[in-house]
Amino acid sequence: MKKLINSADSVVGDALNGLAAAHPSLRVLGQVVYRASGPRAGKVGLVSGGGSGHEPLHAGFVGYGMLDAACPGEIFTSPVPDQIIEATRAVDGGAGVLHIVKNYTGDVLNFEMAAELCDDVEVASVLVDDDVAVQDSLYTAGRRGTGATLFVEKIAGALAEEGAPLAEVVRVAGEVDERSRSFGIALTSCTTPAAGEPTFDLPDDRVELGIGIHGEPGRNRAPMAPARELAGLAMEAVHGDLPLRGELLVMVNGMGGTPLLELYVVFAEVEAFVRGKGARVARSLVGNYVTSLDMQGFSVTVCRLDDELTRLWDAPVETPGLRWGR
Amino acid sequence: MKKLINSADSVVGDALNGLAAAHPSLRVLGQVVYRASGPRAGKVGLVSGGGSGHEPLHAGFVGYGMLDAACPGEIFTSPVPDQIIEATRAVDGGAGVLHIVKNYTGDVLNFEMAAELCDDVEVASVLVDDDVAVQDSLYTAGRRGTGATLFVEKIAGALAEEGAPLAEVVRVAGEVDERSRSFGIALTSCTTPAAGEPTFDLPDDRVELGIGIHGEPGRNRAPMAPARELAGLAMEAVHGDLPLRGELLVMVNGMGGTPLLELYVVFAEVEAFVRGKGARVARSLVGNYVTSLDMQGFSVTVCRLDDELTRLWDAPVETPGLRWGR
Amino acid sequence: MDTVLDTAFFVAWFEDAAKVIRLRREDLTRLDAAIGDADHGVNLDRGFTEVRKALADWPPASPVQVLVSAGTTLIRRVGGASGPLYGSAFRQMGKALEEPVTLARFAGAFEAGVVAVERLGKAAPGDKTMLDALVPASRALAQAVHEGLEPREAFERAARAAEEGTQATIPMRARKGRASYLGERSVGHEDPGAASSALIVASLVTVAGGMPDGMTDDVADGADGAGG
Amino acid sequence: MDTVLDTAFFVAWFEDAAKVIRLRREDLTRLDAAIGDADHGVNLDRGFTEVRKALADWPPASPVQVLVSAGTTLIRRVGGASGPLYGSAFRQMGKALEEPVTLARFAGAFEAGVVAVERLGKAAPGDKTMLDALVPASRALAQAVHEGLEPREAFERAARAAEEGTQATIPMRARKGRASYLGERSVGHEDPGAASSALIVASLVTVAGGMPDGMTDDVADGADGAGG
Ligand SMILES: Nc1ncnc2c1ncn2[C@@H]1O[C@H](COP(=O)(O)OP(=O)(O)O)[C@@H](O)[C@H]1O
Ligand SMILES: Nc1ncnc2c1ncn2[C@@H]1O[C@H](COP(=O)(O)OP(=O)(O)O)[C@@H](O)[C@H]1O
Ligand SMILES: [Mg+2]
Ligand SMILES: [Mg+2]
Ligand SMILES: [Mg+2]
Ligand SMILES: [Mg+2]
Repeated sequence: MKKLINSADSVVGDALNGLAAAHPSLRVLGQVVYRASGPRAGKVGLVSGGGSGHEPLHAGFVGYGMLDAACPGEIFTSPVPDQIIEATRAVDGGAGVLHIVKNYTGDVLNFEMAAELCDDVEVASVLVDDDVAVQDSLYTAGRRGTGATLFVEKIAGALAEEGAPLAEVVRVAGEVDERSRSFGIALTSCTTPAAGEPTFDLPDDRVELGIGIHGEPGRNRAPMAPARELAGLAMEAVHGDLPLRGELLVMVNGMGGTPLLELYVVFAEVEAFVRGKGARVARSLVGNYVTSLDMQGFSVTVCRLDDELTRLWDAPVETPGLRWGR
Repeated sequence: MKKLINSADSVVGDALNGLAAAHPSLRVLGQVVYRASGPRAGKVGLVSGGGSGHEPLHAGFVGYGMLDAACPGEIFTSPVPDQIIEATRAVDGGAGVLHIVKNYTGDVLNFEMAAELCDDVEVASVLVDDDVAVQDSLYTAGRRGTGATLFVEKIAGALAEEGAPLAEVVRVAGEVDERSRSFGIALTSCTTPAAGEPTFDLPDDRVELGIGIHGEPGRNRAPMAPARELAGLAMEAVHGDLPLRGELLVMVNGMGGTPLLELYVVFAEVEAFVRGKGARVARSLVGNYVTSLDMQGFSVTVCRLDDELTRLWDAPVETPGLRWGR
Repeated sequence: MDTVLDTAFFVAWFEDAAKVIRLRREDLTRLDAAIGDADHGVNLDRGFTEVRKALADWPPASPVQVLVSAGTTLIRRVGGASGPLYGSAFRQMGKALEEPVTLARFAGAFEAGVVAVERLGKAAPGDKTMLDALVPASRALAQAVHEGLEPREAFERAARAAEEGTQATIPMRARKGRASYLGERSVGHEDPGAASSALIVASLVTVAGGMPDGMTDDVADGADGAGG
Repeated sequence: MDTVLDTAFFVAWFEDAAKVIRLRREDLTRLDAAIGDADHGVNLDRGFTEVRKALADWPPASPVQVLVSAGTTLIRRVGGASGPLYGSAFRQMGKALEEPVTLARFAGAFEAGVVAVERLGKAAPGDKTMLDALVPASRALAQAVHEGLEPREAFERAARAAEEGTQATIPMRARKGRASYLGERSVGHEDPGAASSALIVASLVTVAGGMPDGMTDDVADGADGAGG
């Protein structure tokens, strides 16, 4: 394993120093990333967080029109309640705070504990669980939160920026989650700095289907296939769960080690699939947004838009990872 | 080798289809990527191009405030004169066209041929040659063009957008090149779809110093080292050639397979190095901008700013790969 | 007269557990790589190292303080699923603990800790989690109290039960935590959280074994030495 | 009477070169991987496949047309350094060629093609480029004309010279093209462009070898068969 790090122990802190140095619009304090501009009175604060290793998620989405603070944990390890409590108190502008939580046991438990301890702030939370590879049943920890997290952060962030009350922001965040589905496919495993070796072995003629974003193995393996077939597998899984209809927001997301060139190849197939179902890609993102360290592969996330969601998606955003309109 | 492609032969065309589908602001015609809005009368047109595999360079930088057209060649193969001629004619708004050419034999020859054959358009060209790993001497093909290409495209593009005449745009483009230097380090080779195996072998305890952006081996190898030392090696090479002074624009660029987390770790070291020399990082970019397929590693590019260059850097830009101010 | 488990005993327990987890860090992480995200050993090592530091920096005055401090530190420093779960377990164990600590009281508090894990994680034995080690360990402790055994023997029974419970996770299909995402593919692997629980329970044996019969405060150093 | 190299001969030359390059595509790419960017075989295969297609779609009426069409196609379809260089070589060769084509005229035109490469690439023999194969081949052709040899023997000499020139690139340090970026590390590797030049020159032998002594238009089919 070769990584551009100083040590496995310091990697998260070192990267946060780099983030702060690169983006004067951000401030890093006690392993929490804030907007440098501070909280805005009357605006609902948005806090998210999760393990590191998914960059630009979440810290790269702090800024105008999206998050007010992000709490990065250690690599693939959810943040601790202290971080979340500090962030929650710091971003409260008097209108309450929304916690955007990806549905993983660790994330849920730590955010819950934090929320309980923030009794001086009105806290609501939305659980993101978009990954159709996991069936939501008594036999699992429930669907994972993956790509839709970005959609929720962007769209709820835009509404909060408009000054909507907490209940409204909660409603829209939940709506985005309900209307979104994801599926991921890995060509390789990833290597965490601490483990120093790939989390799983994947032969050269196999792909891992239904992966999450923590380098965990997927539901099953399939033979390596052309982009068209892999995109088809992912889209069938999504379509089987939430029929593709109307205007869609579609993200083809790289897992971190896959070049943009290939992501565009996948996007072309995804777009053709969507058209084939009589739906339309109205908005799209292609790139590395919700990653799994150096894993090669992609995920596709689809959200069924309506006029409100489209308007909020299009609203100005100014973060290191997503920026338009200003 | 596993890649998200349909076939090695179709990868560039398939990716261009995806690019066109993802970005309504672009139009792809005959392996040339244009702004969908077409040429603007009286504005100098900017055309660049080069082998594919460096995404988002160049096609991802077509749009307001940057390029008018990009000519992607096959993987790591410069485009052919036909593409360049078509692009040049199509973007001419009557004020002439600037060719932004990375200094590689293939790119230079094909752009030269095209320029000669475009005798109906006023064509000027700027050669980007920022890579300090290659000494410009009788014994080489001259310095390579790498990261500074993005700086030239952004800054010259901003000036062209303001309506400056061709001679002015040429002057500024040349100035950016003169004031910019780069150095790259690879942790792994890359694998081209056609070759199907890594271009070179690099043991787990070695890095390749002074790489370009085509997966070519570097000048020499060194033992793998912490990010601080690798960043130091790159920055010493840059500083040795162009002493760091004053306000700098600094890009820490990923080679395609390196996660953002690690690039921020490197950026923190680069920023500390710059401060140590009494200079200041006034503007920065951290991310995968000028890549080499799936190679792991980074390059650092530094440009000594002045007021004019800073103003043009800050000017609005709206492309798939770089966007701010609108 | 009942053996009393004093402050030093509890401190020694965490000291030893921290050492063992450091030693087995890579093994635990490897178990987590197979059915999780390859961080369990790293997480616990980070947490228990902080626990040791906290216990050294603010020497606790009672067994309750040891447990609450350890639990709080784990919650504050580990993150992930295991941080809140272990942290709550020790905090609840501390809150339920009556002093002076007899084996019976220890067993009662231990059960309270396990119940905290069950409540927080909404899991039960058979779900392929740390509970598959902790619940049998708790039962074995209660049974040992019932039989009137000495702490050392009771801990040996608990450790054996935890170890057997851990082994029993191998054929299980996970229903909680990250491993549940793998469905059938989680079968055939040992649960990392159960494995770490078994190590922590086993530390009780080490620490009790290093102690002479009549336990006193100055015994802790010996226990510490024995665990080193 | 001098042997005349007719249109069919030139078509057959490119047919054979295209086949050989397809066969050796991976070898050429591997040479380029060592000191370049691993695309030379792919580039030339793409280009020569297009040349074959163009020659089939618009059957050329003369040797000059074959060369100009092939050169133009290479420029239009290859890209990279080798596209303009080979393309210009064949275009200039065509423009310099007088018809009917005797060996002497062929040798003169070949030299004109090589000069075009030298001018465009600003390189010279010893720089570790295709010129290290092409210049010796051109000299060998001129010498063969001087000695009054038949085409087949002349081409054999040229092919040998090109092959020797290619081998001679191995110890050279590159001064042009991508390989020059490697400095000392370019030493010890064969130049891919020289290697492809040697293949193209060798195709002259194959095609000439397939022809009876008195060359006529219908000879070409035989040559084509021999090269297949
Ligand atoms: N709901 C739950 N109840 C009890 N234990 C759980 C639960 N979810 C996970 N665990 C335990 O946590 C362990 C994983 O811990 P760790 O790897 O540190 O956290 P994470 O899964 O967040 O990476 C699992 O092996 C399992 O024993
Ligand atoms: N300046 C030059 N003059 C002559 N030949 C050159 C020159 N530069 C490169 N070449 C030849 O081109 C070959 C490389 O061709 P190719 O790999 O197709 O192009 P690229 O280098 O653009 O990838 C080299 O092996 C060399 O023989
Ligand atoms: Mg984890
Ligand atoms: Mg090339
Ligand atoms: Mg884990
Ligand atoms: Mg090449």
